[in-house]
Amino acid sequence: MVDLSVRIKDLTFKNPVLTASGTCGFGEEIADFMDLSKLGGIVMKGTTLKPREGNDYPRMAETPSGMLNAVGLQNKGVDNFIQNIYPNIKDIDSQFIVNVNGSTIEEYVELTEKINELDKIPAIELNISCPNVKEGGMAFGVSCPSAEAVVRAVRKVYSKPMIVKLSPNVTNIAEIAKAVEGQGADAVSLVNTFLGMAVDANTRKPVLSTITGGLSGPAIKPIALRMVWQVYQAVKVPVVGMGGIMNATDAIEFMLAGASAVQVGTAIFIDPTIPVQIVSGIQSYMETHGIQSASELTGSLQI
Amino acid sequence: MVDLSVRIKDLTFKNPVLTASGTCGFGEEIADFMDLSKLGGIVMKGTTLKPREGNDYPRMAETPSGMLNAVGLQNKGVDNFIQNIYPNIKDIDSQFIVNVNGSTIEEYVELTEKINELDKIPAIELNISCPNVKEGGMAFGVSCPSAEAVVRAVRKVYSKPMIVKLSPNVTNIAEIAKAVEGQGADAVSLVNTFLGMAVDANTRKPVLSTITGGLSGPAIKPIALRMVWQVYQAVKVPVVGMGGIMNATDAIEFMLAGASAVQVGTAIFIDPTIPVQIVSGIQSYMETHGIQSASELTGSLQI
Amino acid sequence: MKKTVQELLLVDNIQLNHDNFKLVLQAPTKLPQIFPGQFVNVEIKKATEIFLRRPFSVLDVNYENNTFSLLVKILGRGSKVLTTYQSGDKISVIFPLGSSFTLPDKNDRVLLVGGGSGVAPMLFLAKICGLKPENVHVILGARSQQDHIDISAYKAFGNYYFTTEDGSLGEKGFVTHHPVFSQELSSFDKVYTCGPDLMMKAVAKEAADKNIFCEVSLENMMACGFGVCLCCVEKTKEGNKCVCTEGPVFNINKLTW
Amino acid sequence: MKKTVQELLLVDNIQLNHDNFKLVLQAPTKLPQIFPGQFVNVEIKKATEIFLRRPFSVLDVNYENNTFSLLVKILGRGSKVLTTYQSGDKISVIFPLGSSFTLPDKNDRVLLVGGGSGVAPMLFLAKICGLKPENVHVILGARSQQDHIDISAYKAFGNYYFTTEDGSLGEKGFVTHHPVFSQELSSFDKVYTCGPDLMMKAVAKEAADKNIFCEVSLENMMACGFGVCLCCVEKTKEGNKCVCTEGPVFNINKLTW
Ligand SMILES: Cc1cc2nc3c(=O)[nH]c(=O)nc-3n(C[C@H](O)[C@H](O)[C@H](O)COP(=O)(O)OP(=O)(O)OC[C@H]3O[C@@H](n4cnc5c(N)ncnc54)[C@H](O)[C@@H]3O)c2cc1C
Ligand SMILES: Cc1cc2nc3c(=O)[nH]c(=O)nc-3n(C[C@H](O)[C@H](O)[C@H](O)COP(=O)(O)OP(=O)(O)OC[C@H]3O[C@@H](n4cnc5c(N)ncnc54)[C@H](O)[C@@H]3O)c2cc1C
Ligand SMILES: Cc1cc2nc3c(=O)[nH]c(=O)nc-3n(C[C@H](O)[C@H](O)[C@H](O)COP(=O)(O)O)c2cc1C
Ligand SMILES: Cc1cc2nc3c(=O)[nH]c(=O)nc-3n(C[C@H](O)[C@H](O)[C@H](O)COP(=O)(O)O)c2cc1C
Ligand code: FES
Ligand code: FES
Repeated sequence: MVDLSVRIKDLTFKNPVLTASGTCGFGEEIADFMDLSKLGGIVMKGTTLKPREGNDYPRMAETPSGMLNAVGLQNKGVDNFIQNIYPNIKDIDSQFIVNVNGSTIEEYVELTEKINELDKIPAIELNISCPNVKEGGMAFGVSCPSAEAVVRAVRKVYSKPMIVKLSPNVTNIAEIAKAVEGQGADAVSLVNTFLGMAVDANTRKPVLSTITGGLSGPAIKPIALRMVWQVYQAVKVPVVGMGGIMNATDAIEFMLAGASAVQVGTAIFIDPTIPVQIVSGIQSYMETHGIQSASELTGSLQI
Repeated sequence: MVDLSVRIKDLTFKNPVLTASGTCGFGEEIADFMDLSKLGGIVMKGTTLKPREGNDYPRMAETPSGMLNAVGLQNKGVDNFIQNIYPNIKDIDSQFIVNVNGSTIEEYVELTEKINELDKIPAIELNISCPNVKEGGMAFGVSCPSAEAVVRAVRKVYSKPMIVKLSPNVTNIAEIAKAVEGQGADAVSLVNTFLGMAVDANTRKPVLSTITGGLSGPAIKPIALRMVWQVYQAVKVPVVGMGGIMNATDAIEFMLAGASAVQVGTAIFIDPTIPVQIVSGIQSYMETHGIQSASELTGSLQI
Repeated sequence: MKKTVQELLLVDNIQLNHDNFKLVLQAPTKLPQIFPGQFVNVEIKKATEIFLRRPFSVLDVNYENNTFSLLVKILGRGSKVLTTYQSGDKISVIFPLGSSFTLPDKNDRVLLVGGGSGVAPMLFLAKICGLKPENVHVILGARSQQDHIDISAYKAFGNYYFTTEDGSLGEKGFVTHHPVFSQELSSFDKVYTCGPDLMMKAVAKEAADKNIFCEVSLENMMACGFGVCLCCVEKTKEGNKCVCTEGPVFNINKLTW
Repeated sequence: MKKTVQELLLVDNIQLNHDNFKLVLQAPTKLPQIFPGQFVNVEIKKATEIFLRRPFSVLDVNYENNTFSLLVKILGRGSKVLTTYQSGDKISVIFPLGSSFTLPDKNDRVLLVGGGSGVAPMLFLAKICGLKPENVHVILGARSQQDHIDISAYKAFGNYYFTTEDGSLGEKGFVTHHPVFSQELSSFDKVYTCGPDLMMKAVAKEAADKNIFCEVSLENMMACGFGVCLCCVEKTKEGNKCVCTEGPVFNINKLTW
């Protein structure tokens, strides 16, 4: 039997396949399609301190091998999460990670403090890369000083594993990764969506209510893969890779390039059973290639 | 009859459709498929002062709705261009633009001086964004000071229209555009390819000999479109838009977002007649929508 | 009702008019119950450019054969390629999705108003609502006669009226120009509608004016269809709601129309 | 020879063995002359994930019907979907592309060595090279009997020998293990080969050792197929050459093998 488990700091995932924030709700929404306990982890929908209505419709545009979204962190706020969602998920045998968002550093901190109280939330993913909100979000993630400031502040109030989610909309993502590592990030996850745009030539208007949105899906995979590879070489903390992963081969590519674990996002919209298919696909790959432990895959690309 | 012509500085293109550098050779290679004089212009294969062998094979990887290339500016050098290619193209009724590359500022300048002598080359495209060369290339295009330095130096020796080709691998492309405009660029063209990577999970090796390569094709269209829109708002000089244009609708989207002209690149590999199809597609669109002059399309997106 | 992703067998693909096709899909195992208004999300693999699935309402179900059918109207690239699929092809489908229309009470008189591909759930509802045919009145609108489909298979379940914009079949004008609206609307207990937004808004306005129970089935741009992407929102009086899980059927009282 | 992009009609798709298909394509107008070694670049629209065209060598041409055929071996996603196309389908093809083998002189004795899908240009060359059949010797190699295709239609044009790695048909081993190589190689004026790189290298080495004229047809990863992308380079003694325009046929003297 091959060992699929991977670790981030002191946290063990039973396999390297997580679902990405904003693409799997709080897990419950995809439970019809699979046994959630088969997943390495579930990164839940981006959460904010206060409820957010998100952006106006239309929020979505299909693009070649991908899609743009402009959801804008619609969520009912952390208190609702604690009261109504946490009780349902806390006994499911997987790792449920909260994706933490804020418009200000204070909001990030206050939200994290509330999450810190929840025993069964083993880690947070600090999102400094949402391109779909007017304040905060990606603005924090595109310069080293602002990224450092958020991470430093949150680190002070949170001692469990903190994964910092990076924006790909930067000249040098490895620099940002090093900066957040320097402030105590236990891992980095990348990539969030690329800022993109869709135009309707017929109406001569933008397709999205917000004009620009976040590009995800296979279209971005080559860029995401390159970024994971660059960041892996730049930092010592584990890298969680994502961006267009549709099958086990894609997931393995990210691991070879340096990812310790992967997240599956947009693929879920195409087929919600893909994450568990990837788990078994990685297992067969390891068996075929005589690899004992999934962690051996990480960064094992032969240059 | 609608007026398809567009202008960049004092240079008139009979229509807004150009072929992109590195995807149409020197024009001759696609002359079997179309009458070159139907094109607004032809941006020829990236040229350097000295001949370059380019990178090792493999140089290409197919990706979802796109491809990576790592050609690395293979070309026979400017002297060969002047002796063997220029004589063949100089009487064709289209605008042949030289794509100028260098590893050092001196090389850019020296090359441009040679091109300046050629009466029938009405403009250059200054490429500060090639991701596939070890020296120069993209390195110049990802920071304002270095971009400014190249443009300033070349501007001194070249008074015909100079289009500066920008890299999308930056945090803020509008800033770079403003910087080169400040140094006298007559237009900016964008985007060059995105730095990406492909991995072969079976062999556990990178697919490309150079590990990373440049991503082009429809996959990048949403990001390119967003960048054109941002740059259009930031600068006064014309914007030449490109990135995944496959048909007239795509081209029109770029024009609505702010492009005065467009370039068609990777689409040529799929069907070399696409550029001329786009010319007639734009014409029908204008007729249907009652638009008299192609230049009215530029930036006419309704926000 | 548990949602599943399944490879279904296309057992029939019948062209109904110039741009409408009926696709009949068969499941390998027992179908769950599916109600009018619910939809399925279809993967279209045979086309280079399609990435996301495409949602289609269920037109009819046959539990004996484990088949259900869809009414597919050619709108863009995806629907076009889908109509070229042939019997024997396998198609991946996520189903059943969304909420259904509230079934009428035993003695209700109901008005069903369908336009475009919105005809599908209306015919399905007429068939299974369990009312006496004289209490089921269906108005179907289209641009012209050639855009209407043959509804003879549903004739027995109600009374059918047609409108066309050019007057080539039935009443000339939009559905709400049909005399049923001006003369009989108050006689109905419930109004159901599915079709283009403008049509549904017009119907909803008439029903609201007369204070009649009215449900509409919204169509909007969906990425997932099962509630995870939050792209398909409709602004309601209680804030943004997901059309794919909290709809597509909404009571007009909830909408901000 | 002018290159064109054309919508061709698939008039036949014949399965030859478990993973080889013969596709026959018809042009609406007169075909240009096409020679062995030349290839075409095929668009595969019926698959979500294929972006670039796929190159295939020409297997045969029929100028009367304006048809030519391709031998398609299933390798990955594109070739697989292509073999599911049906007669009546339209396929966009760019052709003719690349250089051809140097046709032999009237009295030459030639050895043609093909493996995998490289069999196609070899059979084409045997057929049209215009030599007496006794001067045309063809060795075809494959893993096992089931990987060989029926070549009876080409029997008349030469002498055929088979090798299989498992010995299930003809000589056991690789093509170069065939006795023709050890016993008769010097009797040939020209050697032509197309197939997997390793096979061609082995053949080229034998020919080079005996100083016999030898041409190989290279297959590599192409984006365009007509000389504009510069992705398909092969390192030659004169620097990087485009396989799609300066090849795919190369004299081994030019290669750095
Ligand atoms: C719940 C639901 C039920 C539906 N039921 C049916 C049905 O029973 N029969 C049927 O034929 N169609 C139905 N539709 C609509 C169907 O999903 C679209 O026609 C289809 O997705 C179009 O795909 P396409 O690739 O052909 O068009 P595309 O090429 O993707 O789009 C063509 C044009 O139509 C617009 N468009 C596409 N889909 C939608 C949409 N959902 N809402 C608004 N504008 C859109 C696009 O913006 C574009 O301008 C339903 C949609 C929903 C959400
Ligand atoms: C000039 C030329 C002539 C050819 N003639 C024929 C022919 O007559 N019959 C035939 O069946 N095939 C021929 N081929 C090969 C054919 O083009 C490939 O088999 C096909 O492109 C594979 O596409 P796919 O989508 O099925 O495979 P993919 O899914 O794209 O690839 C599957 C695997 O094969 C590798 N691969 C794919 N194409 C090539 C290639 N061209 N060179 C090296 N590795 C490759 C990929 O890297 C990948 O690992 C020819 C190729 C060239 C360049
Ligand atoms: C509809 C949608 C909503 C998303 N919401 C969030 C979010 O709330 N927080 C976050 O960190 N990332 C969010 N993302 C980004 C994804 O988690 C992921 O980083 C990105 O989509 C790239 O991966 P993919 O290509 O596999 O989807 C969202 C993505 C999509 C498509
Ligand atoms: C094979 C290939 C070679 C290229 N070579 C050059 C080049 O020499 N100079 C340059 O400025 N851009 C070069 N490019 C970039 C294109 O000109 C264009 O900017 C990019 O491909 C995006 O447009 P597209 O998606 O339409 O191809 C090359 C692109 C490709 C695919
Ligand atoms: S379509 Fe994804 S939530 Fe409704
Ligand atoms: S494949 Fe493009 S140059 Fe040969």
